[in-house]
Amino acid sequence: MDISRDRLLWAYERMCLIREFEDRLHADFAAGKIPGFVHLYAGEEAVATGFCAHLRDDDFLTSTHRGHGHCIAKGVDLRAMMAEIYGKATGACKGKGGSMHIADVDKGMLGANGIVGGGPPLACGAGLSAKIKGTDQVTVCFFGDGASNQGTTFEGLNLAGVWKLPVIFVCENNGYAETTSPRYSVSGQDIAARARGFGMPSIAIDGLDFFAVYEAAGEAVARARRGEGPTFIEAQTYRYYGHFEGDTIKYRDREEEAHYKSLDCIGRFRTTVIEQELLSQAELDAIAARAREAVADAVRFADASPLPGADDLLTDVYVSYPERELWPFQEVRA
Amino acid sequence: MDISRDRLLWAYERMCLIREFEDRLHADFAAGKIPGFVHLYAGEEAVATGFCAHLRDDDFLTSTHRGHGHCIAKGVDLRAMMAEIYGKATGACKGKGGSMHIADVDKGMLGANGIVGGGPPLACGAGLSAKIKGTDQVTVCFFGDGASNQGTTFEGLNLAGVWKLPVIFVCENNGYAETTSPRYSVSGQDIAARARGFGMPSIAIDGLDFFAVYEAAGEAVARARRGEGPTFIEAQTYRYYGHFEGDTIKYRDREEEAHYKSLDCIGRFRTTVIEQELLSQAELDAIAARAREAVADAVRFADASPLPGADDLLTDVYVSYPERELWPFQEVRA
Amino acid sequence: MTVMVEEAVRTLSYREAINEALRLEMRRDPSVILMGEDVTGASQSDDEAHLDAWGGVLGVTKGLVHEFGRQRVRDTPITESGFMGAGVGAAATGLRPVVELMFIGFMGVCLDQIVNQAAKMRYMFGGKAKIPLTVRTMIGAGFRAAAQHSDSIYSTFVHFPGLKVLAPATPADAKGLLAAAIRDDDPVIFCENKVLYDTKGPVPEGEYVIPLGKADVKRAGDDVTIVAISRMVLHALEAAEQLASQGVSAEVVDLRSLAPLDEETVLASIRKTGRLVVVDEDNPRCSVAGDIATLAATQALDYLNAPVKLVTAPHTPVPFSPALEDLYVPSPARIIAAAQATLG
Amino acid sequence: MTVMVEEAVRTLSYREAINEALRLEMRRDPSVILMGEDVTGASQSDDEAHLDAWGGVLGVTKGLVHEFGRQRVRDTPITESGFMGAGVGAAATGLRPVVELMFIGFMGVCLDQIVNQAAKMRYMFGGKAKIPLTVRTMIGAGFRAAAQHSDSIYSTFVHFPGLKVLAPATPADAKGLLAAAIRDDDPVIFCENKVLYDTKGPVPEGEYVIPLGKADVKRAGDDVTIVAISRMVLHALEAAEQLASQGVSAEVVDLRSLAPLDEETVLASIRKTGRLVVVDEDNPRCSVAGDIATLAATQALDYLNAPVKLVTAPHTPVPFSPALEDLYVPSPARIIAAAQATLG
Ligand SMILES: Cc1ncc(C[n+]2csc(CCOP(=O)(O)OP(=O)(O)O)c2C)c(N)n1
Ligand SMILES: Cc1ncc(C[n+]2csc(CCOP(=O)(O)OP(=O)(O)O)c2C)c(N)n1
Ligand SMILES: [Mg+2]
Ligand SMILES: [Mg+2]
Repeated sequence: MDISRDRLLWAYERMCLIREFEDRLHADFAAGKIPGFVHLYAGEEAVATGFCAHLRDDDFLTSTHRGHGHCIAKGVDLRAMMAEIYGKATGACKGKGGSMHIADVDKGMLGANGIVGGGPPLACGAGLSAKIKGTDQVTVCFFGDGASNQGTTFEGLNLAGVWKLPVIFVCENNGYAETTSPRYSVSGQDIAARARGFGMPSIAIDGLDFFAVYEAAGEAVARARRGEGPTFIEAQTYRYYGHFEGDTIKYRDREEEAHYKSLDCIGRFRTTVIEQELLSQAELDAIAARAREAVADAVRFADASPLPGADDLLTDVYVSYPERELWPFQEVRA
Repeated sequence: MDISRDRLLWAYERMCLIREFEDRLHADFAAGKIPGFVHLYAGEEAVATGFCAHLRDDDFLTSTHRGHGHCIAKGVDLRAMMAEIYGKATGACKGKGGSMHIADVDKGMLGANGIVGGGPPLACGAGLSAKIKGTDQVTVCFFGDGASNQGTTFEGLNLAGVWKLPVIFVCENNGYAETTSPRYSVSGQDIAARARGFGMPSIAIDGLDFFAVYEAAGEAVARARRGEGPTFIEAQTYRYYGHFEGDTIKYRDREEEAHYKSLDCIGRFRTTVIEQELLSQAELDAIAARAREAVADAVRFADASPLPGADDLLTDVYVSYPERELWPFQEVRA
Repeated sequence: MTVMVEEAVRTLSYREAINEALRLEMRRDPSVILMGEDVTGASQSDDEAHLDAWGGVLGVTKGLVHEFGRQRVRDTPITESGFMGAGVGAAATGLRPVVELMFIGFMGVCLDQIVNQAAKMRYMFGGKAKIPLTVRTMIGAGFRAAAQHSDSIYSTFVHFPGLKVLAPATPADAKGLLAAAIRDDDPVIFCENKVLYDTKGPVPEGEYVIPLGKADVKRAGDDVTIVAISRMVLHALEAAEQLASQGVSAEVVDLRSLAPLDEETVLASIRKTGRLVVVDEDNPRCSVAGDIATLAATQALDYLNAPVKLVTAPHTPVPFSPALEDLYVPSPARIIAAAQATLG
Repeated sequence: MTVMVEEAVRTLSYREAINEALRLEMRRDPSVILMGEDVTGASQSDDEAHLDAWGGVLGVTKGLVHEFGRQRVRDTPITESGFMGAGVGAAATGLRPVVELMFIGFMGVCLDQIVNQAAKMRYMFGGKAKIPLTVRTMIGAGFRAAAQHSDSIYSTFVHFPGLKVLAPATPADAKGLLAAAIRDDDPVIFCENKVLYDTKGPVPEGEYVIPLGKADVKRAGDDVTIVAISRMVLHALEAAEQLASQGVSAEVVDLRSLAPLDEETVLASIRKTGRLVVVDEDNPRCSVAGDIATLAATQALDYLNAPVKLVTAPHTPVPFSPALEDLYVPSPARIIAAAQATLG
């Protein structure tokens, strides 16, 4: 495996941070501490991490409603993320976006997205920026198996192909869109094959295997950086929790869950790097412990942070707009 | 060729009617007699005719902005069509729809459509009706090479595949979408191959050859009637006039036009049926003459017809609605 | 169409009332079908244990697949344009589809099929098509669902000729209006406020149909008219209750039908009270709230004793943080202040 | 941002004025790019003879590709969601895209990228994104283009917080406002009335930028205020001319900026004349016309001497037949009748 120790350490740390972050949210949601729709990424860590391992801070990423993992892998600040999910003023989006809209444009993270299929067109735009400015920035577009059916996704594939954009489309096929499997929803059953119809290299990979993801991602990113256009990768993975928190998961069997958990991406990573003597157990344990502490710290930070104030309601709608037009026709405001 | 004499006569008549109808509109538009956006089907006659040859009155068809040929092939009344294009009260849509919206739901013609990609979802609905009612009605969905890139088209393909709907998707690849060739706009370049990704039989055929169309259409229609699901057919064809009337066609060369005209679908049909002694020259000439007269009659009818009156402005919006809400907040009306 | 109350009145939740209307209409008319994402759940599975795994994202369609089967209660891929258009095409060819657009904020991925196809077909075709389509969709902030899942942007649909738009506030109205929507021969957008699903109220048993286009005076009063929509009706009633204790008699008009508009009922109330407050959770520009003010300005100006007061959401997206979202939604306190302002 | 007139004033068509604004802004700022269907033409061809074969469906972008090349002036496949979203994504990452949505009636196939992504991103991201996107789109009936190509449904965009919406009536305003739109850091919907493309008027040479959010009194008057939008400004001016000959002094306010609304200018005129007529080619429900009436009802009630009069299109799709379409668009005669009605 052509991967440096540093990269391995980084990858393990990111995967642990994601898992820890999501497990903690799961518990805290159940405890009633967190409002709204929360979609957890636990189980899919190898995908976001395997791709982001090849990205620079100035590369771009578009995401989905299930965006925490993408954010963490791209380096969005954990405290800011947690505070955002708690709706606090210190959040990445000042509490205005919440779990489904965490973004950090400075880090190239163009936002989680509540619209299934919202990302692919946006990714083309980021790719177009790089192309027109003549940089070698790359854009990675994550979306789900459900999103693979959305018209906007196909439009994005076509546009990226026509304009030869440096965009990598990553379909995170986690077996379900809410309750619906691609076995039902994807006519033809083969998501990667469909993308081939758009004239781009397209493969399906084991998304539970960090090294498989890392390798495929490396090739795709290099290709995009060389200006050779888009690539499609279907990463086959699994989500451990329900579609969103509160989901009782009546649409799949516990045996299936157990099977996938036996293939856990973090566990397999550990086994591989220890067996191949790339990293030591002690190193790994230390990273896991640090991740636990980092998440605990983020929760403490979020807990202690202030809520946004009434003034914040009307800010950030526009760069500039007459104040009175933010509540037109009325004087009795909140 | 497994086709009856009656069918051949019918097909030749339909193709002549379409050609004559469009040629006449071209002349009359140039003479300033016709308002609005008019998209002519001349050159593509074999496609609509080859498919509709297999359809019954109770089968369905969705169309495009370039819908005259589909209407004529499906049996919409010529006078009503011409009057519609002239904006007359006697038009198929009482003059309210015009060229881009001619429809005759009773004939299964669900409307020309001004929205590129508007048809495929509607076609799925007609197919769903047949499926749920348990009839063997078939729906043919015509759309262009340009429309083949629209997200709604892919969504239609997927839905028809998932629900195994009796829908036939016919991409009329006439080489251009306005000025833009699929060589530019279709990433991967192969429209029929893309559809294969949706798990349905898909082929490209010579759309200038009536017999090729007739044969492929026959198989697809039979398949749909048997309840075996959708088929995709890319019919490669050519439009003789500009994108719409008034277009000076600066985006393609006269040699290319001459080449395709040398492959004219009506001319080739004549040659074939005469050579194979299926129909006589005299029969064909008589049909052509009748077509000319039928179109002239339609023009006379349209010319002589009354315009809609002021009352018609507010009718047909709803099946039922309070009259005063059709011009709310105001008494000074037209 | 008439109001029919056949049996006794029981208490149901808004969610149950909607489910009941769907069930009764599907029983009554085999051409009624239902489709949307996960309206049953797990369509890939033949395992009985998975059937109806969701019954809709918030459980509204639960149980229907057991009675009507997967032919008539259909899960769809995530292709809103595809299945919305399929609903339109099916309506044009003889079915009476009820299509679920999960959240109204998803309109943007399928608007064309609603406003350019469903809404215009009849007119474009010179009256020769009818589109008996019902689109059920969720509106409403307060669910901490952030900007893309919390809109109440029904005014977008109201703007388009060819559509009817309903927004019931109570379980009984939800049942009666949904039945009417499904039976109606025009496309109807039926807006369900997700924050109301667990609210309860008396609902007539059996067949119950409320004519479209009729507002409902939910509380009679003399001093000021409060016109409200959907959940805001509850806030208006709360405000009216408090105003009453201050000696102000407020009339609460529940608009219910946003298109067509019941001008008579609204104007009659304005003429009686001479004062108008409009409460709307939607954003204020080009809104139904503005339409009510416009109605007053064009047709009841001489009756107005005070400037019209609007109480709406701000001209901002819906914020996530509960601290902000609670300020976003018009509160009873704001309604009271607006009513008092009309009284000088 | 200020109004700057650098050189002499010449006569240009509305089409030429828009083309000039695009050209000047593209010269000024290399991050400005243009994209849309056939904005040049024949992108598949390397043959010089095919270059710029169309320059846009009605020739508005003609010539730009010669100066700026195919990198910056891009034809797109027919995938409005795809390229509109690409515009949003490009805007979020440092370009200043001008995206052409050929007809406003096509909004339905790409609305999500405009109203859920472009419009909300800044708010959802807590102010940490800016989306300097301009969407050029054609409005206007009178072209015999029927129901799907003739809408003026800008009110749909006005409804959504996060967007700015412009609708110039004259060549000079078209130039100055388009320049302002492109320079603006928020998403702007720029509505070009296709029926106006061949109308001519004086247009300042060189850099000319009109601040957003300012209405323009196109004709001063004392007796009645006529607020109008886009082509309706010309009809209002024609009506005012005829009213003058009847001894009625009408003030014509060209709204120009639909969002933000210039409340001051409108209210000042209403307060002066005491009478209000609103002329809008868009459909009346949830419309900008309604907003102007709402403004009067909420903020100028005491100044109104007569009920507000709306003169809008009916609540119907746009009919094809010229005989009907000419009745559909508000006419000077209707405006005059409405103005007279306010005068009792
Ligand atoms: C346009 C749109 N349609 C529907 C939804 C509701 N929804 C949210 S997530 C989801 C399932 C998405 O499935 P997939 O793309 O596989 O992503 P996953 O949740 O599995 O990560 C659906 C239907 C939405 N948010 N946006
Ligand atoms: C959604 C939408 N986008 C753009 C247009 C403008 N337009 C009308 S026809 C056309 C080209 C269509 O090309 P194609 O599908 O190949 O059909 P053809 O005209 O060649 O028959 C375009 C871009 C439209 N009517 N609808
Ligand atoms: Mg999934
Ligand atoms: Mg074509």
